[in-house]
Amino acid sequence: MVSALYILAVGLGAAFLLGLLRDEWRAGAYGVSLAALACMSLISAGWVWVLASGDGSAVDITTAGTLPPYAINLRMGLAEAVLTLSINLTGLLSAVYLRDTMFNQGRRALAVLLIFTMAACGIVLTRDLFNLFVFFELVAIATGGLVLLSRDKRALAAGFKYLVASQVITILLLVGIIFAYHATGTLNIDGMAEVSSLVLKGGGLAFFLMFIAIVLDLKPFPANGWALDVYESAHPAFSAMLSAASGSAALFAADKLLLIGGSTWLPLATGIGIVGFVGANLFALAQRNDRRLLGYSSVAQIGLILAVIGQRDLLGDRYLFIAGGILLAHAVAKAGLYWLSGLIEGRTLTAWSALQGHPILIFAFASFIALLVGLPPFPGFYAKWELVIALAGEGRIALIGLILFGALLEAGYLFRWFGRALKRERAPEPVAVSSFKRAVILTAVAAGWGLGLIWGALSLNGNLLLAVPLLFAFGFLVLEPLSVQIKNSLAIAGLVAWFVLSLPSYDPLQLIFAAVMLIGGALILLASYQTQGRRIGFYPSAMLMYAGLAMLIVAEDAFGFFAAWESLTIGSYFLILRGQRSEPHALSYMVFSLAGAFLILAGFALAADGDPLFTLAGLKQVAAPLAPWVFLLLAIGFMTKTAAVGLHIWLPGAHAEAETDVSPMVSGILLKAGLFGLFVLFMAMGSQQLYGVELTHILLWIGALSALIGNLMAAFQEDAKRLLAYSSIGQMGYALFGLAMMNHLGWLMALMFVINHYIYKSMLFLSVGGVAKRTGTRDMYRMGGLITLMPLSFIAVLIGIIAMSGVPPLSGFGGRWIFYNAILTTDSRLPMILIFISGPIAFLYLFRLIHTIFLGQLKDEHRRIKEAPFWLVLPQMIFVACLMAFALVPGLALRRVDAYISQFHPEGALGWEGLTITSAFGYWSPISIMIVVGVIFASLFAWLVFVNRKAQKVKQFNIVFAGERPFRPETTHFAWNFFAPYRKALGFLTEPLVERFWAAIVDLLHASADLLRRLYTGNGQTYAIQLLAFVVVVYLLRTGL
Amino acid sequence: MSFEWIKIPYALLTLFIVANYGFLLTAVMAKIAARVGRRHGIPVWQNYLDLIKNYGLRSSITHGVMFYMGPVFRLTGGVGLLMFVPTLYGTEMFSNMSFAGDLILALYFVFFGSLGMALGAGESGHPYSAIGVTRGLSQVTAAELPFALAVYAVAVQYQTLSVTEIVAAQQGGILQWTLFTNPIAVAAAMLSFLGTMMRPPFDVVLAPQEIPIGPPTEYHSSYLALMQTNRAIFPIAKIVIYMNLFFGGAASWPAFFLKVFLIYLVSVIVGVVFPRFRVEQSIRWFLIWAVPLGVIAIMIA
Amino acid sequence: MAYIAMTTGFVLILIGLFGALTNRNILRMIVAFTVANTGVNLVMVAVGYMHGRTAPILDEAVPVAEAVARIIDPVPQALVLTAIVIGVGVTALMLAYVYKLYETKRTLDISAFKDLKW
Amino acid sequence: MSALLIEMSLLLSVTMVAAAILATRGRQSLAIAILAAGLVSLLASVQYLLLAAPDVAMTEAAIGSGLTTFLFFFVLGRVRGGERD
Amino acid sequence: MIRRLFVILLLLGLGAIFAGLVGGYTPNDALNLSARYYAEHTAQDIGAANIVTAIIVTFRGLDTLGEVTVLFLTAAIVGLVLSHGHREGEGSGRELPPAGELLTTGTQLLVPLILLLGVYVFVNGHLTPGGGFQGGAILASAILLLLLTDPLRRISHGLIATIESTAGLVFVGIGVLGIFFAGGFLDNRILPIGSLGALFSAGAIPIVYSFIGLKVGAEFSSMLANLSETEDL
Repeated sequence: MVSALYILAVGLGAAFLLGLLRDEWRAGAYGVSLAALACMSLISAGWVWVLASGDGSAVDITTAGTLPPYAINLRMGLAEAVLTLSINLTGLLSAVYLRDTMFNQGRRALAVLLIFTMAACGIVLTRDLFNLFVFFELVAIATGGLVLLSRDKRALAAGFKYLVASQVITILLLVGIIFAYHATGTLNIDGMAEVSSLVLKGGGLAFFLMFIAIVLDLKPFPANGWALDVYESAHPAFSAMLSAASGSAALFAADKLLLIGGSTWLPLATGIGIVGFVGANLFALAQRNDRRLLGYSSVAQIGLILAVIGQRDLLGDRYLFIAGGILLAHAVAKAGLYWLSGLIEGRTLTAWSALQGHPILIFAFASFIALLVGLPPFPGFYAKWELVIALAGEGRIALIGLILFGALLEAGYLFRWFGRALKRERAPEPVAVSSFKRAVILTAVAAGWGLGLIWGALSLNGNLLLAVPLLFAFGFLVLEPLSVQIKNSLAIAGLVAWFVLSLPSYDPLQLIFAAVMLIGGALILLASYQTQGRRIGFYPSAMLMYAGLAMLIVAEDAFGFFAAWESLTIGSYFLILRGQRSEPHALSYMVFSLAGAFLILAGFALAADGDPLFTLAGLKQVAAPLAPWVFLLLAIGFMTKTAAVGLHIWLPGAHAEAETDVSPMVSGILLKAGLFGLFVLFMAMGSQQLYGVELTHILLWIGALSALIGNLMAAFQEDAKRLLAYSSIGQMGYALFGLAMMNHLGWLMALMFVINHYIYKSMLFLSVGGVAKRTGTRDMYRMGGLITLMPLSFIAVLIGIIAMSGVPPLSGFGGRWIFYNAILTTDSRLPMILIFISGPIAFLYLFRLIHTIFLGQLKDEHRRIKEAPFWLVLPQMIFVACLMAFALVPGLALRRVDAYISQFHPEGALGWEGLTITSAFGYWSPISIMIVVGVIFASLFAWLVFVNRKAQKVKQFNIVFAGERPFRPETTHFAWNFFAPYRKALGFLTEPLVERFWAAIVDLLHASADLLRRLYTGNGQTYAIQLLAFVVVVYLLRTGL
Repeated sequence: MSFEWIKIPYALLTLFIVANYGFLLTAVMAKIAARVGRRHGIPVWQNYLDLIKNYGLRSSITHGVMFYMGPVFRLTGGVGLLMFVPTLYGTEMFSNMSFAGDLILALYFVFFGSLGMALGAGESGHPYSAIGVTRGLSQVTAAELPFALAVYAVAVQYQTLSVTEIVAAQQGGILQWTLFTNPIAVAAAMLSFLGTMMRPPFDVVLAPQEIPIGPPTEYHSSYLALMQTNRAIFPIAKIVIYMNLFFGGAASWPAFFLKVFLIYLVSVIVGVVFPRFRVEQSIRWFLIWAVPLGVIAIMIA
Repeated sequence: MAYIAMTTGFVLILIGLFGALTNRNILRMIVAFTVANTGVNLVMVAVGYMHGRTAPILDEAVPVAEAVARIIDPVPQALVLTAIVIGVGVTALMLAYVYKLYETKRTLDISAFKDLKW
Repeated sequence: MSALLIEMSLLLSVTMVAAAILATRGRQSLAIAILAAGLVSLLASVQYLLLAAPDVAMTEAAIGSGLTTFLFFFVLGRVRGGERD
Repeated sequence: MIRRLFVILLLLGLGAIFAGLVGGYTPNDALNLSARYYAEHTAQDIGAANIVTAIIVTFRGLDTLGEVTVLFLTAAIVGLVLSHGHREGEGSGRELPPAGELLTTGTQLLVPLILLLGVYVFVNGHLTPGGGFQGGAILASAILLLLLTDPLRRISHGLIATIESTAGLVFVGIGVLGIFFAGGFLDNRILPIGSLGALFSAGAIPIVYSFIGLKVGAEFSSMLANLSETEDL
């Protein structure tokens, strides 16, 4: 491989060569620059190849024919090669992107760009302190020039502020360097590291100055107003370079410098980094300007990596994997987002709605955000996993907490932005059409996915991108041009095939969940046949969710479980976001889900004790002081998915606003993922005590409260889908309650709920969805009398509500029966009472559902409505059949599970003799009940038909109405505020306290962000003062005042 | 316990006895209430007259399928409830179809009729029906709650969900009755009982004295006849449960008649003393007075 | 003597920074920064100074053989050379900025350039 | 020799600090400030000579005090009126 | 006022750090590791009498390359900044009083001399104090003189650009030659070292330093010219 020096030589040579070209030869100059950048990239790529395929040991390059430390030397190791490659590629792509600007500005700008790239590489390569300083100066000065590529007039001021700041930094750095030199007699970083005690003598002031100067170059929060102004006003292509290239380079410099500082200085790096990560993300919450937001995000990400650098000592040989994963993901994503912002005319976040109608760009946008947040299958995900595990292994819990909190904030504003871009009214300005720019962006997307692949391969855990379900889901990205019919068939076939293939390996519990999630998913997908066109984005998202679910069920190690969990979260987020007005709800879903996922991550990390390959079975071995905390974290994490009360506020909107066929997916299927998690947790860890409190007892309470509040809220909804959504909260409360009872029947009941809730909730969502589709509204009081027009939907709802309310003879009763038997064995009576209370309330909202939609007076505007589309009705009818079958022979599904549960709870198994199911307390014979009820019903019906054989069907308004004949349906359909008396009596329970609580937290965060960011006054001098203040404060903190 | 064909004629016999007893009993109760109010009241055979009259009506209209099904549901609920609970303790003859399920079945089957009724009434499209339904559902859900709690307390007390076993445990003297062994549960259940009997002060659902208002508003002729039949059977069926759970059950028909009469009388007496509650008032009343009793019953059980 | 120069250098840095952080006129800020830069250079040279030795140039006065004992540390000088040149580069750049900034707002008050903030 | 050198050095230092204060205080006209800064630079180059750094001294004199000052004046000449701010 | 007080406080803090540095400083009695190496090896390895020059051009040649690049960059950016939004081609139509006779004549006399001095300084950089940077600055002062006497004079940007670029390329080129013909990038021993103290000695150092001088001179001239060609605001 050619010497790494050529990276610098080519860059410089080309820059000088540009001066020889005539001003008019724009294309020539541009060509030379591109060629040089390509050449530099190639050299780096070659080195990456050589070092990655060889033993990876770094190569030293000496200059002046003299060995270090007497002459400057460079080093090309794997990290250096990768970083320079990323820097050079960023430079190259930005140059391509800047084509028009560069033609306009001429060769001087090109030369500056070349030197910027070269110098950033130099920072990475050099092993000499002063040489490092020179390259830093080059980068700073080149920044001062490249800022001006922007058309934004304000860039000038920003550039000046930047220069002022860099002046201060220079002063500190030089003073530090010279004293460090004086102490050690060398300028070579490695040489200094060898005698680091000399540098650190006397408080390490010299090192402090050098270190703080490099840190300041990282634009640390909060001393970074100057950098933010540059990010905001510079040309996006340059901001991309500033964030990706010079940020990476400076980080690497910090890393090198810490070789000198040794382990005593690492905590300081972590401290500064983590403050930056959390602080900048917090401030970003209040941002309206896209590029400034990205600037904050850059600051945050760099802070995170600095924090990781500070943890270098404990990460060991995984350090490069972790820091590199986050760094490269950040670089690609940030560059990509800045490049993308160049296509957008407006500068508000909402202006990105111009992307609507450009699915490829939206895909790019989504990929970049996923890269930044660290979602699977991107490098940040693997890195985050190993990082958190390693940190937890050393007991650095507070750091984990801060990292995850910051990441959550970041995900919050990024996904909020994404939601706005997708759902807000499309901005009038079109997206710029430039094939060059798009090619650059797509290259970044490809790079991001490529990194995902590589990091997966390097990961200690499996490569997610090679997991068949995920591959299958991502395959739909390629199939997007096909019509919906083909894709739907493929999706269904895929789900069924995967189920069949995996069938032999499932244990009974997994089988039930797999049947509900995969076969159930396929069943719901039948409804998707009714959509037309291509339905861009639906199938990748849906299949991603299903892939996550499929992987979740069979996951054996914590990593696989967590990866599956995140995958299904992302997939479902995109699915939910597709709804018409679902933007805020999808966001809250995402935030809650990610928060939950982070808790799960933290829980696993605590349990894993530093082992990234931790298996789920290992949860059993977690010892006492830690176990309850692990239990608590995991349980809360899972409960965000089951929408337990307190964590439920995302659910109603998300489920209600989703598309017709999405609602049953996210309600009928997705919620079960949380239950599955709880199952896994309880099976592994059993019951845990914290400060003498039985944790399952608390879950019991939460389940009961969820049941009560969910049901009560549902009774007061006017929106049919919201009603069903709240009902899900209640139903999941039951299931949680059952699980938390920690006995045989409780678990059986929870499983019964898994099946039942899937069937009837999917069915109800489909039929209500069909009705909403036909009537154009979801407000129940606007409907009425649809029974004659939509009889099949009516039947589905009727069967659904009978089953759901637990009224015999349908399957819901089985659940109730098991439940009553189960609670007879537990001692926690108070929460049980709540469950009792919530039981009848379910009856209220269910009745309301059927009454106000299908009964009562038909509205004038609905007289011509037809039955719901065939493909919506078909699955409903299948569900009806399933319900009937399950009602008659519940043993079919439950018997094996009953036996399976016996290994965890041997007592309390049911007896399955003949037609009667017996428990220790009672008995239940589903078929007998069905027959008795059926016979009575049939006889009476026959009798009534007989005596009423001549009954005359009357017109709609032919009722006894105080002597009047009403002629308007509105006056006679009593449907709005249906349970007003109930509200009067119990309304206080439905005060949206939880919603207010979370809203208050969000407001608090936003308000503080909005207030605190006024720190950035815009005055360059103030920024410089803040810079110095940062130095002094850090110094004081360091010395302990 | 399992099915034998002989159970069918036995069950029909039970049904016959209970229905007739129900017709007479409701009339007697109405008369008692009237007398307390210094009115003359109806004759005891009034129910039979009404029944004949309703079946005799020739005008017969329908508002649709569910309208048709409403009374069927209603009566199925009443008859089914009767069938799923053994009427007389210790006799194979009058234990009906109780092999199909236990107390839980009975508890939930109570709702079957209400649901069907509400559906049928809804189909009629009459606003007053809907108003009646909302009131009825609101009140019933609140009223059933203390009962459910009490039932659970009893089930815990006897460690079984089988009605027969619960009755069996109460044999051997009046002091063995749940009434005395678990008075709080019984108190809660009896308060609940007041609410579900659709008598004053909890009769705003039907509002029988005003212009027709309530779920059956639109029903007439044979529909109404079915519902009237149910109005005779359903209370008895419910009282049977109360009797079995709290008052030692009945081993013979005389004991049965007496106990059912007395239990029924409780609601009538309360009804003539108190004025009518609005629905939200009754909900609050149940929550404030009856539910806590039920809670206490469970906690000490 | 090294102490004197060094202290002077540090004082110059502080004076320069004080001027840069308190003068609102951009041009004055730059002037102040050049003073601070001079201070830095002075500090650097002072750090390399060794009492009683001569400049690191080999000539008749300092033969090669005695160099080790006679000359002072040449490295800081080389560094300062570089630093000076870089300093003037940055200064020139900032001056060009000043010109353009003045062109946009007709003022040199730093607090006038606050369009970007928060 | 060293005593003399030290005295010279001290004198230089005092003068430099005085000139630096002159250069950075906002009272004087900008032209004077620039000249004062140039003076600081020039005195520094003398100081360098005393510190046995002739190369640095030359550079400082040529670039630091010479060129820089001229650059300042070029710009100052262009932004008349800016001085008031 | 509060701001001023705050700044003073901050600077006191910084001053404390500096004081710590001064307090912890002990002058070396003997040359440290690197310096000793330079003192011992420069003469025979590099062949330059001026050790500072040897360090600048060879041992730390990469720094110097960067340094030259800084100037190049600055010059380019100054050009860029000043042309930013600048209306091309509109010469300033200002009329200035002609410079005095004395200055004009003096200039004509002095410029060649100054140029010669500059060349001397950088050609002898490896022997005596001074070198490319100083010499370059001297060259630029000749241009400055020209600009002062005739403010409207347009310096040939093309020539300056050619000089600076060629010089830069040569610098890089010589550096690369070092990889092939000597021990590494910027190794001066691609040419014979010669005898210490001679003009043609120290390998490529004189050549490199000369080009540095040319380049520095060109950069400064370019900056000066660019600044002088701005219009009054």
